[in-house]
Amino acid sequence: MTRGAIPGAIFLLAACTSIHVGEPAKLSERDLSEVHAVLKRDFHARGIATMARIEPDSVQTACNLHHDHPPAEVARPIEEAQLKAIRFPAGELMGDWRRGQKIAESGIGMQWTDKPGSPSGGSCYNCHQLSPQEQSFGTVGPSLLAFGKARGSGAETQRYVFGKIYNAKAYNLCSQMPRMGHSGTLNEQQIKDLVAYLLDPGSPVNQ
Amino acid sequence: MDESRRKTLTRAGAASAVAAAVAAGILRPQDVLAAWNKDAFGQKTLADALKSIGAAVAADSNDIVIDAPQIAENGAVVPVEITSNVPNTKSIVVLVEKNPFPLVAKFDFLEGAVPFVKVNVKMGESSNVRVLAEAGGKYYAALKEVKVTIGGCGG
Amino acid sequence: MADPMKIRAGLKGDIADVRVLMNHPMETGQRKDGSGNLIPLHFIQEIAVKLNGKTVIDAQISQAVSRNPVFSFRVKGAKAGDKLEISWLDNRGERNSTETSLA
Amino acid sequence: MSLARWIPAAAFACACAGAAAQDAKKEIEKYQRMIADSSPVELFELEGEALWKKKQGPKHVSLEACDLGLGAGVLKGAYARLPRYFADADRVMDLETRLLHCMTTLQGHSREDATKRVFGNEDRLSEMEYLSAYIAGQSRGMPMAPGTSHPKEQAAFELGRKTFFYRAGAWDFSCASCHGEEGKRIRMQDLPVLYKPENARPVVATWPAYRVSNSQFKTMQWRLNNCFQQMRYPEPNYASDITVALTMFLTATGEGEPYRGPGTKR
Repeated sequence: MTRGAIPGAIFLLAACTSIHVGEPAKLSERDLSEVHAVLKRDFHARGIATMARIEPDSVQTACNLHHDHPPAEVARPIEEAQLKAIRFPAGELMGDWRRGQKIAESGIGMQWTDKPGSPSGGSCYNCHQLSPQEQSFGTVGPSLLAFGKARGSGAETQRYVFGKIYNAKAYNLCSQMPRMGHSGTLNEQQIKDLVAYLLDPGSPVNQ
Repeated sequence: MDESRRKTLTRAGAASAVAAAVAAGILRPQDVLAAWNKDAFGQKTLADALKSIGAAVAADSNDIVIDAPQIAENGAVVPVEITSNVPNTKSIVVLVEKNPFPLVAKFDFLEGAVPFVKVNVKMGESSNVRVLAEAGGKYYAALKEVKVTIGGCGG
Repeated sequence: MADPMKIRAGLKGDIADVRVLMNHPMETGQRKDGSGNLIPLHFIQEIAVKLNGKTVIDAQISQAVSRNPVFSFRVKGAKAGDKLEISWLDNRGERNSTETSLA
Repeated sequence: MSLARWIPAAAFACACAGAAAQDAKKEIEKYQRMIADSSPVELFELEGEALWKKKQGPKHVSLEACDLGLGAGVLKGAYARLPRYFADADRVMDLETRLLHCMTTLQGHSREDATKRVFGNEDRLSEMEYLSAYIAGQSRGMPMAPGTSHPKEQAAFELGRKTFFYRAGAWDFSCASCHGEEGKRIRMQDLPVLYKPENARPVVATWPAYRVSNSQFKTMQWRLNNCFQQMRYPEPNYASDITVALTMFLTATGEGEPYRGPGTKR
């Protein structure tokens, strides 16, 4: 009797474990390897979207482990390494704001339906307000209205903007902004064009 | 309208079902009363469309009630509900002023029908929806502006 | 499977509240298919609503009525057991029709 | 897109600040109410009913003997109780996973055959989409109550919850990147914070759904598949444990909401 009752009681206890509705998950290292293993098992490569995309790198792991708020001693060295990996071109970093506008508006690219080698957009308007003329803008990121008007277009600012678009995580480790250059979404010239869209006094962003 | 267009059925899948319906006496060629107004539906401006249906002159009327959203999230489906309180309304006409072909629909209400209709229309861009009611040989008009937005990143 | 068509009708006093759903692409002639070819105009042009065999509403519509059209109408002087029939005819001469008994 | 001539990305309502934004929100809600009131989804339910009863597959039988959790062939309220644990498969399943199970076990289809065309288009829905419309429609008015008592159901919920907050992919996104903070939107589209019950409820109560923008009927498996596509991940396997786990997470979070779908969305 008693021997049979014990597993029953354990089962009941397990059955009563309440699920955690309404609470963000705080992922442990074990959770990270569990989810990673499930992703590996339950996803497949399609087109340009290869399985390499679910292999975690140091940024993702640190942010997952610290719920996007890593302590400075964790964040700093990774940010520095990300900054070092940015390939800043020599010379002028301002491209053509007109081309930049098209890149900012376009949300295509990097999906399994996209052809290999076809140029991607920057998806900027999905998350940011930029030109006052475009009413259909997202609010996941901060408004960049009059961005260059407020900051000017000096060499330092150009370098910062280029770097931020290339790899936002070099400046704020767990930023929700994709690493546009680092991930191979945008090339050097496209990022330069976006720098111009943000900083050029003639760009609609700064009107 | 020529009879041949009415009796030929081009789509294989539908053909047998319709043939059966005709055989069963459900459908008869004379079922549809008025011929489709090719001229009016083919007009590309509001003025020409109104002229084509003989409604170039129409008095504004508060007796036509248009219920439609001021903002439509997608122009592919814009619901419009219309009630005409103009006495003896014989027909209701729906136009979307800025569509490539403004005339969208004409509903004739015969003995027994209430001059009311709800229909989903396509709108190419923000525009006035113009509704006419025909009564006693005259046309009455009302307007409702609908703004069309496109939202989202396609998801 | 034949394209379905569906009438939903309810009686409020002697007024029948009618909603009809039609399966139709309502092609505008301006839409392209997967290979970039224009899909030809294909749309319902005429609709007839009949109560006990007598036409009560006769409609002409354009390609600007939304895909899979849905209409609501109201018919006076109706009673339980009355037969309501709705039919359409499109620009290719295809037709469909369905009927229901009011309850 | 091909609707471009009819629907150019022009003329946006000025949904700007303060009172104007409030009014705009109200009008958009009115639009959503009106398209739901005049939706053609019932047509898809009718086609789904015919498919449910149609003899198909190598064994030439219908799906009418399929047990969706409340007994063989019982449809009333079955969708509102999914996902749930099924002892015969020793797995937690959502509607599509269970239908796939029935297509292979009852009708004798191979998995490959049954999943050849699970996402349809505006000209022809997939069988899975028609069936989903029909079966979901049989739960209208019933509170969403997925299984949460079996250990495997709880494990599915927890896996879904962890995955929701796990960042990966080419753009470092988790589900929470877009659905984790109040008051955010992508372009003009509001982003519900889906781990919160008050936001999950209206979502789980209205999927699967008809999309008026492209005249397509979409299932929950499609919804998740398309999210991962936009997140720049590789593609999730259809009816895989991870997709079921995410649906379990969302549905259990939105538990209690009376089902009012299949929905009609912009």
